Amino acid sequence: MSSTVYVDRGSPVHRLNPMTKLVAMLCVIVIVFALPVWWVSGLVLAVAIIPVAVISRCGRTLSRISATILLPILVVLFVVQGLTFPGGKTALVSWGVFTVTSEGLHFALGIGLRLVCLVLASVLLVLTTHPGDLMSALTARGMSPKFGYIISSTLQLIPAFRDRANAILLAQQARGLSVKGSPLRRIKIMMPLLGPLILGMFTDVEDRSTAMEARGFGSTARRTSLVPVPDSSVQRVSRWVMPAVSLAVIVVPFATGAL
Amino acid sequence: MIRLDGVSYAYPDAVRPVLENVSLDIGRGAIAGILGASGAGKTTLAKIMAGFIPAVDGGELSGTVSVDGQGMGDLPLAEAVSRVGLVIQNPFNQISGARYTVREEIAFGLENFGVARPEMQGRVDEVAELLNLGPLLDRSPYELSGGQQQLVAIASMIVLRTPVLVMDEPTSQLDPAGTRMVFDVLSTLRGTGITVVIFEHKLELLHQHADALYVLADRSIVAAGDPTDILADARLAEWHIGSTRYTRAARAAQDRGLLAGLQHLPVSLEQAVAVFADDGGAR
Amino acid sequence: MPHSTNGADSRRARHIALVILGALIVVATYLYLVVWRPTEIAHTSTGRASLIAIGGYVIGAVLLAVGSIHRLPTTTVALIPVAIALNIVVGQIVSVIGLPVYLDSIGTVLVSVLAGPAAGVVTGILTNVIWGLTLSPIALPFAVVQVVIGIFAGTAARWGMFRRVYTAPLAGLVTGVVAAMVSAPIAAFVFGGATGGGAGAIVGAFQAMGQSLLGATTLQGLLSDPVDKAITFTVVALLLIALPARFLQRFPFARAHRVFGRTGPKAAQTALAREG
Amino acid sequence: MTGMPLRFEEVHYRYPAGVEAIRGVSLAIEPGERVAIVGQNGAGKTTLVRHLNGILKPTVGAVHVGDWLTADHDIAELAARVGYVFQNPDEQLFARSVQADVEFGPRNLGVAPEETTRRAEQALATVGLVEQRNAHPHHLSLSERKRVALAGVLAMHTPIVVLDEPTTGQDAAGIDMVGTVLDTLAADGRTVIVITHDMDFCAEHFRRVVVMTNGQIQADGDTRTIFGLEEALAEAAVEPPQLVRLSQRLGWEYSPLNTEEFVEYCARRRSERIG
Repeated sequence: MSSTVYVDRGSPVHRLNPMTKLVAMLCVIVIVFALPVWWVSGLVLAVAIIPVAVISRCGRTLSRISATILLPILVVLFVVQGLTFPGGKTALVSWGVFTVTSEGLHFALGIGLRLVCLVLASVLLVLTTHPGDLMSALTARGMSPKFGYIISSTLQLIPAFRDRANAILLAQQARGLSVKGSPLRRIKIMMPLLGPLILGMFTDVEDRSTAMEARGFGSTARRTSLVPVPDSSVQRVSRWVMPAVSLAVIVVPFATGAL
Repeated sequence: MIRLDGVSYAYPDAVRPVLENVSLDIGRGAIAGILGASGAGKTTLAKIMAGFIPAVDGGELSGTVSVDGQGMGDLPLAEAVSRVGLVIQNPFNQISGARYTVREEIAFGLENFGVARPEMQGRVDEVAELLNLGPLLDRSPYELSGGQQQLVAIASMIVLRTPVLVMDEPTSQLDPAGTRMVFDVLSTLRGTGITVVIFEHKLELLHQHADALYVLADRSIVAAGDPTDILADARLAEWHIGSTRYTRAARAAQDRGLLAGLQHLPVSLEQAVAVFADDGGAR
Repeated sequence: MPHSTNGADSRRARHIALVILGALIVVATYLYLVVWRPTEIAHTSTGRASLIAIGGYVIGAVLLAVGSIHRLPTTTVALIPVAIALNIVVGQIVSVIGLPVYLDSIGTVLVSVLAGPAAGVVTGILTNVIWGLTLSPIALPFAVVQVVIGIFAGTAARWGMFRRVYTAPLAGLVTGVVAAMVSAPIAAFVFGGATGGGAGAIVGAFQAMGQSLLGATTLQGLLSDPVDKAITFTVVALLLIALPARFLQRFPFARAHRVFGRTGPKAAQTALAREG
Repeated sequence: MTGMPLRFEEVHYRYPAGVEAIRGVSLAIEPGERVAIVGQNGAGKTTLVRHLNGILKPTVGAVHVGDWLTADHDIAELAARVGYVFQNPDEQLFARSVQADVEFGPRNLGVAPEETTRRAEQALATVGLVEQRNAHPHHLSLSERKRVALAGVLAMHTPIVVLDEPTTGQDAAGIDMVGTVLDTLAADGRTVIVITHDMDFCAEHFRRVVVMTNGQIQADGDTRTIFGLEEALAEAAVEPPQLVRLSQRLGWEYSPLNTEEFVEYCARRRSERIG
């Protein structure tokens, strides 16, 4: 029971080594940001992100999550930049003081498509990779086990913490605390809420650090891991090939003067 | 196996010590219960036994703690914890949260100590079989009941093969079903050679499972011995530990002059049946 | 001991070097983006500027965190997950109760005050990583902002600004100003100013008044961040004053820098009463 | 202050996640009654009593507190009628002193300052914590913190008091103290409802027991009768009190609920046997 969005569909994408997926995601992001042309983002979307999303069988969840994140941003982006972009000269439509410029919309399109790639690629990684596997893979590559511990442990703590915050809110309401009224009144109720939450947190931390030490968390031995992270030689090679190809894609247009 | 000699301890900045001149000696493979009222210093004593005091909390510790003849005072914490395992009160906080299945949770300590994978798999399977955790191995530790979580916590200590296991009120947050699960584990551990020290309030269950009882009161060990003798001790009330209803009933009956000639007060159901059946009962 | 003092020293030097390098990269990124003002922004695209913004900030923040985490003892490592959960859950409660602030860095400030800037840095960056893993990846580029909050809160605590309730909001104001400035290039170049409905409208208003995109996002940040951080710092100061001294004194940083003033005989008394 | 009648009418409750935790409960409790609710974890005890102060509203059916229907009132309003002591004191203690924490409830209810102070002092005297009134609640032991939380509810002077597992985490002295508090409340004529796993405590302080299994009431009645129902109790996974088990093993027809009753009956049997 954790608060991640991981969906286990058992697809080939799910079975990839987390590092492979991480490298692929970084390459996609670097390409769309380094080549600031809207159709590059469109191309990456069409040839890389969408096919992988289809193979992963997470397409529907991916669209739902990404739409929730992206829609508000895109709407604001197009409205604000369409109307107020500082470099806007060519008017498309005008109502009174409001003028939509084509430079503004073009600017919004460039940024908007990059954001779509950024969000889709990273949500896809999170949807298809169990955070535990990602942490094991990174720890195996030399990341401090403390990072892995903090991230995994937080992900599992959040639901419990939310439950406790609710329990405290109820306990104080049961003592007659009303959550209605002016903003000032509502700020005042933060203390009875946060006080027990943070005091409880301190007791927990004392316990949790004791329990961790008791299980050798402070040991300086080289960590081993019970569950091996899946990998293959094809993936090992591809983790070098992908960055190389990305680099070429970025550098070649400059070298040839195309950009 | 674990032995304390004249142990006194005060927390940093404290004006008075929490424990004074505590001595006890628990033999290999024994299950020892330690009784004490709320605030008697049970958690402090548990942490001293497990090497957390003074390593983590600081403060003044005098006297010696030794495990199998080896002094714990000279060992760094990471070394001390491989001799004495500690199970804390709240199973929820004992779960590391760093792992997503019970199997990996049990292996967490072994990973930290760098145990090789094949050996790790063998040890996890062995412990899972001992404590009957097989069906839970692939579930998330957070989906389990409190009692099951405490079993996982105990399993993840036993797997480290520490010769001594200290449990600090492991059932205080559990319902009767969970409590029974934990006490059943004690029976399982008997015969494995692990020495168990359990801090508990539940007198009837302690009587069933412990080989010896110690009473912690007034900052020291004030009584020690066979569970039947300790639980019949009239001073338990002064120490705010109380006694079983069987003992209370027998004492009240004695006061009424009903159980003339009774040598030993009953502390368990069986003993009480024997005592009262003789007197006013079925005969 | 298995490793010599020598080895420990060189490792320590490496961690300090990482922290310094990380900080330099963050500062250089900001200066490049603001002082040089890449010319392309005026035209049609912010692509490379945004790549530099994300890349510089993320790499800088990661180096800071990597250099910091090794110094943290287990007590602090155990504190960080709860602090991050606090950031996220309190951020959500506040929006449920309907308060006009975010308060989504209470945990970061709390950790920085108790355990120092290094712990604050780790808490800050990992908060945004976890936000990215659970709610929305657009939080990731902003990780550096939480890192700034961690460093400033920890430094303010070291200077004794959490001993009194009225000095904490001052530290919060300053932190808020810096946070607003650091986050502005991200909001401008990566998001085109569109980080949220209300904020986006304000950015639009500033642009309409003739500000550049970066100018508009900076001004927008200056409107909201200092107030929010001043409130956050005040809430943390109030909470810490209400906490028993024994909890606070458990943290070596808080003890060493007398973050809460002197520990008197009163603290000793209470420590005793608890253990009784 | 006197108690207030309580009534559950065919209550069902389904959690948003879909679990039906209460499945048709009807229960009436008279003013001034003392009722223990027992049963396994997950039987629905806490879910049931959380309907009394409006934390939960029935999915089907109705809950009456005096002349109020809980569906029409929010938690903060119902707090004036139903005091609720949560199982974990650390979910409610927040003030810097014990006294201030105990005063929190009455102040929320709009009680005048002097009266609030008077009530807080009285409540602290009832739970035996007068000396600790200026201490920080978190400097106290768990047993004492539970008593602070209890005092906080006592000071609200509600006609109905609900306690969720007041004896867990308490040592023998703490359990005795909770027993004394229950006696005081009863002497005041207040209605008291307690959830407990401690059957010995239950036998000694309650005259009515409600046994729950699977979201339903398995048995409800006079304590002695209930603890005599061996099968129903086994089904609810409730182990009878020590003295009742002893009397059953001795083959007595009678179930003594406390030491006095046990010794009294013992003496009577003996005199009958001799006589």
